Amino acid sequence: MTPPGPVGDRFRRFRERLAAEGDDRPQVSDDRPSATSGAAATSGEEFASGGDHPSDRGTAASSRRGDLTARRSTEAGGRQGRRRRRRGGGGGEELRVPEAEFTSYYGRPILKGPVWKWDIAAYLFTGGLAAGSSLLAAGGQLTGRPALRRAGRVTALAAVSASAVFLVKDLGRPARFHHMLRVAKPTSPMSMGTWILTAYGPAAGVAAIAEAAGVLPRHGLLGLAGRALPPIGHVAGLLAAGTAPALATYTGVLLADTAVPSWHEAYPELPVIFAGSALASGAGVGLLAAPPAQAGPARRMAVAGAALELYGAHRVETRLGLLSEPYRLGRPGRLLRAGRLLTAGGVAGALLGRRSRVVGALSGTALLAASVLTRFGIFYGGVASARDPRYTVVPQRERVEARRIGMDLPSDRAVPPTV
Amino acid sequence: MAEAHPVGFQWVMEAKRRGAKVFHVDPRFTRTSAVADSYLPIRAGTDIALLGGVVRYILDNELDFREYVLSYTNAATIVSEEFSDTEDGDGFFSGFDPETGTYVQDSWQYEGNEGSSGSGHTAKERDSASGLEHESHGAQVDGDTPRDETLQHPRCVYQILKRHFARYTPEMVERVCGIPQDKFLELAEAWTRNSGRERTGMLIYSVGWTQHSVGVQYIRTGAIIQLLLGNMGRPGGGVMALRGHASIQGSTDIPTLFNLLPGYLPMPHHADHPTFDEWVDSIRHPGQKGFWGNAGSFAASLLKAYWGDAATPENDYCYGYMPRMTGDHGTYQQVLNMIDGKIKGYFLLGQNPAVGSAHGRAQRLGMANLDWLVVRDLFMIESATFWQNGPEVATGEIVPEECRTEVFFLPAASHVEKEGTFTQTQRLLQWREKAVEPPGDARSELWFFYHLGRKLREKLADSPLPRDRALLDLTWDYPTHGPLAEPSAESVLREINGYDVATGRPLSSFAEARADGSTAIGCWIYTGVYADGVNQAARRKSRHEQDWVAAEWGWAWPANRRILYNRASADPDGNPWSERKRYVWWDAEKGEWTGYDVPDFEKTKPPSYRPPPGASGTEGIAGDDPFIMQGDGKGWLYAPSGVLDGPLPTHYEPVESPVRNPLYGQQANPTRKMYAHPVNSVNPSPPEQHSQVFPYVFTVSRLTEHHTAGAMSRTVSPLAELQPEMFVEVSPELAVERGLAHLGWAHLVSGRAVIEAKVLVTDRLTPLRVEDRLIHQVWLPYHFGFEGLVTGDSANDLFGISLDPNVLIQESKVGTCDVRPGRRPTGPALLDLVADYQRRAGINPGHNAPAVTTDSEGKEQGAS
Amino acid sequence: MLPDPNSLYGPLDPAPDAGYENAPPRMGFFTDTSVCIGCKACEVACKEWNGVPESGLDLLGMSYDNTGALTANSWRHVAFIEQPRPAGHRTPPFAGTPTDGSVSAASAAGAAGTSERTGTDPGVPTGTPSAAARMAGGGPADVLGPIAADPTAAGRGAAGPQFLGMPGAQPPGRGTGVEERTDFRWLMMSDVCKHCTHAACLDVCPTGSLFRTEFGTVVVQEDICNGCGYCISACPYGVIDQRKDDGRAWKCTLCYDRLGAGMTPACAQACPTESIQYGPLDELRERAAARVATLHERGVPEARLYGHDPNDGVGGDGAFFLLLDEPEVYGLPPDPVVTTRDLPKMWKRAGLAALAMAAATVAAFVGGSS
Amino acid sequence: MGLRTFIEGWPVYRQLTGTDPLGRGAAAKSDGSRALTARTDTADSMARSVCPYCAVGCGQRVFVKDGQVSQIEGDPDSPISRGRLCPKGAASKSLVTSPLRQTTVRYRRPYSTQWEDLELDTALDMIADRMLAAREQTWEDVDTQGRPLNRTLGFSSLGGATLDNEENYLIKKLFTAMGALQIENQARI
Repeated sequence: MTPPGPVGDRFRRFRERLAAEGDDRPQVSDDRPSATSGAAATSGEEFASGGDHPSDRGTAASSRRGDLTARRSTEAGGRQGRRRRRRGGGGGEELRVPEAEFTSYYGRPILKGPVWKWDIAAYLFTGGLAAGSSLLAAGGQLTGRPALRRAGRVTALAAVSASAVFLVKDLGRPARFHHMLRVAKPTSPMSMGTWILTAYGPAAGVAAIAEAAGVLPRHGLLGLAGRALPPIGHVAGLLAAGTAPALATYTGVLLADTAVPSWHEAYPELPVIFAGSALASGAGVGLLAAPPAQAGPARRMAVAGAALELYGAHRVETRLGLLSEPYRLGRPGRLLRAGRLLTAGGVAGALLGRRSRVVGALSGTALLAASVLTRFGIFYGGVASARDPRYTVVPQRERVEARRIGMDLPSDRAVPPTV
Repeated sequence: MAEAHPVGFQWVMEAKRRGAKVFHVDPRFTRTSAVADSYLPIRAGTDIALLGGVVRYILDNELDFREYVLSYTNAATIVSEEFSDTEDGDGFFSGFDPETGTYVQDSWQYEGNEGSSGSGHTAKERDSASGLEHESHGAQVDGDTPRDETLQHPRCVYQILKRHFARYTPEMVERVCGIPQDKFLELAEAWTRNSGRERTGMLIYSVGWTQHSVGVQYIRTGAIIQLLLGNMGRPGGGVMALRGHASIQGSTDIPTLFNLLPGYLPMPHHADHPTFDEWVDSIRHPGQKGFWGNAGSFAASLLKAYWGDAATPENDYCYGYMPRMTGDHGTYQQVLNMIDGKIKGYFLLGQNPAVGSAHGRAQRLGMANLDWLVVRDLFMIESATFWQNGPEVATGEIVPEECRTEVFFLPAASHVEKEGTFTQTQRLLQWREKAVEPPGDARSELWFFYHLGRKLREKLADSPLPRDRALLDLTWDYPTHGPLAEPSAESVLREINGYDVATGRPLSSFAEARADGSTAIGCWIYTGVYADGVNQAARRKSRHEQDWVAAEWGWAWPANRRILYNRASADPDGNPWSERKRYVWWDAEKGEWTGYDVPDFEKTKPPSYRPPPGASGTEGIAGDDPFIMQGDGKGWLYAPSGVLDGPLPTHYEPVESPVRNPLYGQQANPTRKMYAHPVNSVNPSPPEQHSQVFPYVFTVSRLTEHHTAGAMSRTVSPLAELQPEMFVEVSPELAVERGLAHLGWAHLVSGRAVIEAKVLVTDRLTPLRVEDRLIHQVWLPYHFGFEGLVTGDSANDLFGISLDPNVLIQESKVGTCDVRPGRRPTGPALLDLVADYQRRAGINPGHNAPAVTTDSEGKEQGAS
Repeated sequence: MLPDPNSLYGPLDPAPDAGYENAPPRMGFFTDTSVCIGCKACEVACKEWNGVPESGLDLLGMSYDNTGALTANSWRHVAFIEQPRPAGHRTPPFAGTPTDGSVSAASAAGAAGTSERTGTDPGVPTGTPSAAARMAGGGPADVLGPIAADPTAAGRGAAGPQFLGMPGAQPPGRGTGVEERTDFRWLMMSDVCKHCTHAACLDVCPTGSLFRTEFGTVVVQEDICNGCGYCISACPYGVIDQRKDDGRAWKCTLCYDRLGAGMTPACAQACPTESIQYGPLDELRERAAARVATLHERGVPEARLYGHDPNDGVGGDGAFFLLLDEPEVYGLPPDPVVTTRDLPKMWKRAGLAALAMAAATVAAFVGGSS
Repeated sequence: MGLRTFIEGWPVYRQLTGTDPLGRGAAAKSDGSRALTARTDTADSMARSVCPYCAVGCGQRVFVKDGQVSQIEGDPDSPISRGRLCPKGAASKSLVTSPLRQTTVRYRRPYSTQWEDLELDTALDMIADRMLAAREQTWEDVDTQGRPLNRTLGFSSLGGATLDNEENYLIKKLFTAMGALQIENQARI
C-alpha cells in the first residue's frame, strides 16, 4: 500500500525519530551492538528512493536535497548507534517498565532540570567525606588511634575546603556567597546546610591545624602554640564530629526538598544513602591511612556504611515504581551499579584483607570511589527524571486518577488532593 | 482580525461574550478562527461567489429588510433597457470594448439617463484609478430616476439583482469556493437572522479583499448584502475596513496619491480638465443631488490654501499651476518606468517596496536603475541596501560596482519624536504629543519637506521661468520652533482645517467654504478639526467620562461624525427602527435631528421634506434620502457608474488560478490593468495551456508578531524572536504529496521568482474540493526580507503585477506556484530554475495573456 | 515555631504568614484561555516593562510558539496547541473538506526532534518525540470528546503519523482512504509564574532573595540572589530559571513595582481580550467560577479551572487558569505538590540517619576487638 | 552605620524578633525592594500618543525620564483600545529605542560598494539640486495638442501611510507645486 518515494520516506523518518528517541531516555539493558551502519544504510536507501518519485522532478534542487537528506540520515544513524532496536520493530526486547501513556507539550519537560553542575555532585561526596572523616578522627582521638585521628582530621579539612570551593563555584554569582548568611530558614535545607557548614567548617579546620602541633618547634611562641593546640584540637575535633552527622545527612534533604521527581520521592532513603556513603568514605580514608592494627574501627565503619548505602540504593532503585527507572537506566544506572560493585568489593577487601596494608588501601580506595559513584549516580538520576515529562506527568496523573476513582467525581474537574 | 488587529478584536470578543456569533472566512485557520464560532475555509480569490451566494439566499427567501431597501436603496430604480447582464454575456456586461479592455457604461445607466456616463470607454478612468475618488462620495448620477416601488418591474434593480445572482446557489458556492453547502447555509442563515429592525450585523474586511484584481467588487458585494439587510448607517452594522497602517486613511484623505488631491478632489487630467470650471463641473456634476454641489468651494479653497495671495478669482486661483495627469502614473507603472530608465529620482518615505510591494525583483531592479534614491526610515531597510545585499546581487543581476543609483539614507523621527495627527481606520483623527527630541540626524517628514521646500525656493528665487512660479508663489511660511527649527504641526493642521482669509479665523464646518476666494482650506473633509482655534484631534476625554460613542475623543471626519449615513438608523419618518438600535432620530418638537452622534443630515430638514422638481445639490436631497453623498441620495445595490468592471459584482477567477471559472466563460476580470513588460509575467490559468506547471494556490498575509514589510518589527528584538524565520504553512496532505518535512525546507516557484522557507506542516490548512479537483493552498507571511535581526526570503517576490481596474491595487493575495522540498538554488542557478519553469509553462514575459477567454459566441455578446 | 499551622501545607493567606500585618488583599492573575487569541502582547509587554533580554531567534516548529517555555528570559509564555478535537459546540472547521488524518502528533514530534538545546540563553529544553507524538490523544488522560470515545480514533494519537505513509488510493477529492479530520481546535494559553500559596522556590531559597510581598506574590530580589539555583529545582511548575550570562534566577514578579504604584501588571494591562485578568484573588476566583459555569452552559464542558483551589497541592495559585484540556497538554503538571509538604518528614529521616551514623561510628570504635 | 543598625538590618535578627520567623516575607525584604518604585511614577513627563503600527489607533502613554523614553504603554482612557496593546504596540519602546535605529545620514555614491557619512545639511542641498535637475530635464509644459501639462515625471515618491496628516499635506503640497505627479503611498498597495 505504501508507495515508494517521499511519503514512505517521511513516514519512515518519523518512525525512526520516534525510535531514536529511545536514546533520549535512559535504557534498561546494556547497549547491544546495534545496526548502526545498517540503519544508516537503510535510511540512505530510502532517501535515495525519494528522488524517484514522479512528483520530485526538480532539476537544480534535487542534488541539494540529496545532500541534505544524506546528512540527516547520518545524524540519525549516529543517534541510532546508541539505541536498542526499535520497539515492536520485529522482536526487540520489552521494556521492563511498561511504556506509560501520557500527554505533554511537544514532549518538552515540565520541570526545569537542576542547574547544578557536576560540582554539586562532587560536593555531595566531599561533604560526606568530611563528615565521615571527622567521625573517624573523633573516634581515633577518643580511642587513641592517632593515625585515624590525624588522617581523619586532615582529610576533613581538605574535604570541607573542597566543599566550600565546589559550593561557591557553582553559584551564579560567587561573589555573593555571603548572602547565604542573611537568613536562617528551616524550610531551606541549603540555608540549614550553610549554618551547619558554618559550625562544622571552623571546627574541622581548627582540629586539622592542631595536627600541626607535632611539627612545631618546642620553644618560643610557636612552642607555646604547639602546647596549646592539642587540647584545642581535641575540643574542635569533638565539635566537628558532633556536627558531622548533620553535615552528612542534610544533603539528602537538600536533594529531596525539590520538585525533581526521583529525588523528592526518594526522600526517606536519600539521607540513609548519604549517611552510609559518608561513613564508607570516612572508613575508606581510615583504611588508606592507618596501619592494619589501627584500622579495625574503619573496617567496621565500612561495613556499617556500606550496609546503609546498599540498602538505601536498593530501595530507591526498586521502591519508587516509574520514578526508580532513572536510577536504573543510562548513565545514572551505570554509575550506581559500578558504585555497588565497588562498595561490595571494598567491604570484602576490608574484611578479608585485614592484615594487608595494600589490600586495606585498595579497599579504602574502592570505598571512596564507590562513594563518588553513588553520589553522582543519585545526582544524575534525579536530573534525568526532571528532564523527561514522563516522570512528572505519569505519577501525578495516576494520583489524580486514583483520587477520581476513589471519590467518584466527574472526570473533568480538578480535585483536591488527598493528603 | 485577531491576527492583524488584535486590539480591535477585543470588541469582537466583547460581542461574543454577549452572545454574538462570529464567522471567519479565510483560506487558513488563523488565530481569529480559533475563537470564532464557525470557520469556513475558502479558496483564495473566490469571495464574490460566497457573498453572491448570500445575496441569492437573501433574495430567494425574501429575507431583505424590505422597508429599508425600498426607501433607502436604489432597489426600485429602473435600469436602461440597453443593459445586458453577465448571465447573458458569459461573464460580460453590455458595453465591453475589447480594444481597450474596458466598458462603455451607457447601457448601465438608469432609464432615461443613458447619455450621462459620458461617451466612449473608461480606460482613462482606469488609468487614473478614479474609483478612489468615491471614498467620500458616490459617482455621478442624475438625481431624478424612474422607480417602481412594487419592485416588480423586470428592469428594476431588485429584479436585475435577483437574476444576476440566481446561479450563485449553495451548490455553486461549494463548487467555486470549496465551502461545503452546510457551512455556507449556516453562515447565510445566521447573517440574515441577525439583521433587520432589531438586530444589525457587521462585516469586517481587510486587504484580503482589496488586494485582488476584482477587489472593489468584493467590497461591493459586501455592501449589497449590508444594504439588503438594512445594516448600513446603523449602530453595530456597516462594512468595516480594517486598514493596516497608522495613518493610511489619512494618507488617502490627504492623499500622497497621484490621482487625488486633498478631500478626494481629483488631480486634473490634461484632456478632461483643461480649465478650472471644467475641473469643478466634472466633480460636482451640475444637476446632481447631494453635497458635492459645493465642489467649487472646496476646490477654490484648496487652491487658495496652496497659493494664498497669488490665487485670485481672476486667475482661477492659480489652477494653471496644477500638474496634469495623462494616464496611469501609479506606483507599479513607475517601477516599470524605472526599469526602463525613464525615472531619475525616487523618494521612499517610511515605505519598503523591496519587500512590501508585489514583484520584489521588479522593485529592486527599478531602484537599481535610478540616478538617485532618497530613503527616509527609522532603520536601514532592504530598499536602501538592495545594491549591496539584495537577492539580485547573489544572482548577478545587480553588481554593486556597476549600479549607478546614488542612495541617500536619511534617518527619520519616530512617532514619539514629533507631533501630528494620525487618521485611524474609522476616520478618527488623533493628535500625538511629542515626547522627546529625535536622535542624531533623525528628523520628521515635516522638517524634511519644509526645509527641502525652503531650499528649493531659495535656489529658484531668481528664476524667471513660469514653471517655477508655482513653487515661488506657494504659501510656505510655517512657523518653526526648537533647536532643530521644527515646523509647527499645529499651524499645518490649522491650514488643513481651513480659515477665513480675511480674519484668519479657523473655519468650523465645510459649509463655510466659499468659492470666492474668501476661504482657504487644505482638506475640506477635515474642516472642523481645528474649529474655534482648538485642536479637536487632541481631545482626550476619558472613556469613563463620556457615553459609548465617545464623541469627545479625537475628531472624526466629516464633522466629528462617528457613523456615516446615520440618518439610516431611523426609519423614513425619522423614528428609530427599534429602541435597541436607536442612534439618530428626528425630534419633531424641536424640529431637528438628534441622537448620540452628530446626525449625518441637514439638522433641521424634516423627514417629510420633498425637493421641488429640478432641485439639485443639497436642496435635492429628500427628507428620507439618507445617503447624502450619493447623486440620488440612495444606497446603491446597483452601480450605474463609478465602478469600471461592472454595475454588479461578478465572480471572476483570480488572474492566476488552477481552476476554470465555473460560472462564466470569462475566466478573470476582463478589465483588469495589465502591464506587458519584460520583467512582468502571469502564470498561465485555464483555458490557457500549462496551468498545471503551477498547481498550487498560495496566499500571503500578516502575522500578529510582525508589521508589513518588517522594518518596524524584524528590527525589534522582542518581536523578532517571536517569529524568527520565514516559513510556509502546508496541509498534511500537501506535505505527503510533495514530501515536505515539518521544519524542513521547501522552496516555492512562480513565473517571477523562487523563494525558500521553513515548512510548518499544520492541520490548520486543508485541501479543498473544487470542481471535483483537490486544490491545495499554502500560506506565507510576507514580512521577511534580507535586513534586520531576522531575515528570510520575501513572499511578495512571487507575485507578478496585475491590478484592479478601479483603484489600481495589485492582486497580491492569491497566486499560483509550485512547491518543492529542499532549499532553493543560489546564484545564477536560481534564475535558471525560474527560466525553466517559464519555459515549461509557456510564459512569454512581456506579453499579456488574452483578457477575453470566452468563445466567439460569448465574445460577440460581450461586445454587443 | 510556625506562624500558622498551615505554614507548610493547606489553605493559607500567605502575606500574614510572611509577617505582614495589615496586608492588602492578595492579588493575582486569572488567565482565561478560552478567550486567548495568542497575540503574545503579554510576552512583549512584560519584556518591555521588566527589561527582560531576548530569548533567542529560533523557529521551534511548535505551532506559533517560538518562545518554548517560561525561562529566565521569558516570564510570560504563550503555548499553542493544535488538536483534532471539537471546540465546544461549534461547527467542525473542516467538516466536508477532503482531509486526511491529523498531523499534529507528527509535527509535534518533528518539533521535538529536530532541535538540540534550542532557543533562549538559559536554553529551552528540547522535547522527546515520543512524548510529543502522544499529544494528539490517547492514554488515560484523554477523557474528552468523541476521539477518546471512539476506540479506533483513540489510537490515532499514537498512530497519528502513520497515515503519512498511506495516501488515499481514490482519485483526488473523492475521499482519501483514511479517516478524515473534521474537528480541529487551536488552544492558546499565556503561562506565567503561579505565585503559589506554598511557594517551594521561596521556601528553599537560602538567601531570602525570594520573598513574599505584602500582596501575597512571590518575587526574586535581584540585589540579593546569588544564583545558587535551588529554587529552580524546587519549582513544581518549571517556572523559575537561571539566566546564564547573569547567574541569577529570574521570573515573573507580578510587576511588584507597578503593584506598589497601584497599577496593573504590564501583561494584564496589554492583554487585548482580557484573557489575563488581574485583581484581588478572591474576586478573581469568583469571576472564574462564574465563567466556567457560563462556558458549561454554552456547551463547552471541557472548561475547567486549574490552580484555583486553596486545597490543592500548593495551597492554590496566585495565578490560576481556565483551561480547555488537561493541564499537561499545556505543559503544566497535572497535580503539583509543594515539596515542602514533606519537609518535616524529611528532616526526621535525616535526623534518624544522622543518629544511625553516629551510632554506627560509636559501635565501630567501641565494639570489636581490633 | 553602627553595629546596632547593622544587626537590626540583619534579616536573621528580624526573623528572631519580628513577625516573620520563617524569613519568608517581611524579614527577608531587601533594601532594593524597599526602594522599588514604578518608573512611570518617577518619569519627568508623559506624552499622550497613538500607536505607530496598524490603523486601529490605540492610545499610548509615552513616559520620559532624562530625555529618554522610559516606557510606552496603553492609554486606559482611550475608548478605542481601553489601554490595551498588541505585541507590536507593546514593543513601541523597543522600536523607538532600538539599537538598530539609524541616526546618522548615510550616503552611497554611484558604483560604490560601501556607505559613507554625510552632513544632513549637505544631503538636503544635494537632494534639492538633484530634484531641480531631474525636473529640468523632464519638464513637460504642454501636451501634443498644446493643453497644459505643467509637470515632471522625472522623479517619484512612495510613502505616507505611516506618516502624519500634516506631513502628507506638506509632501503633496510641495510636490504638486513642483509639478511632480508620481506621488504614491501604501494606500495603493
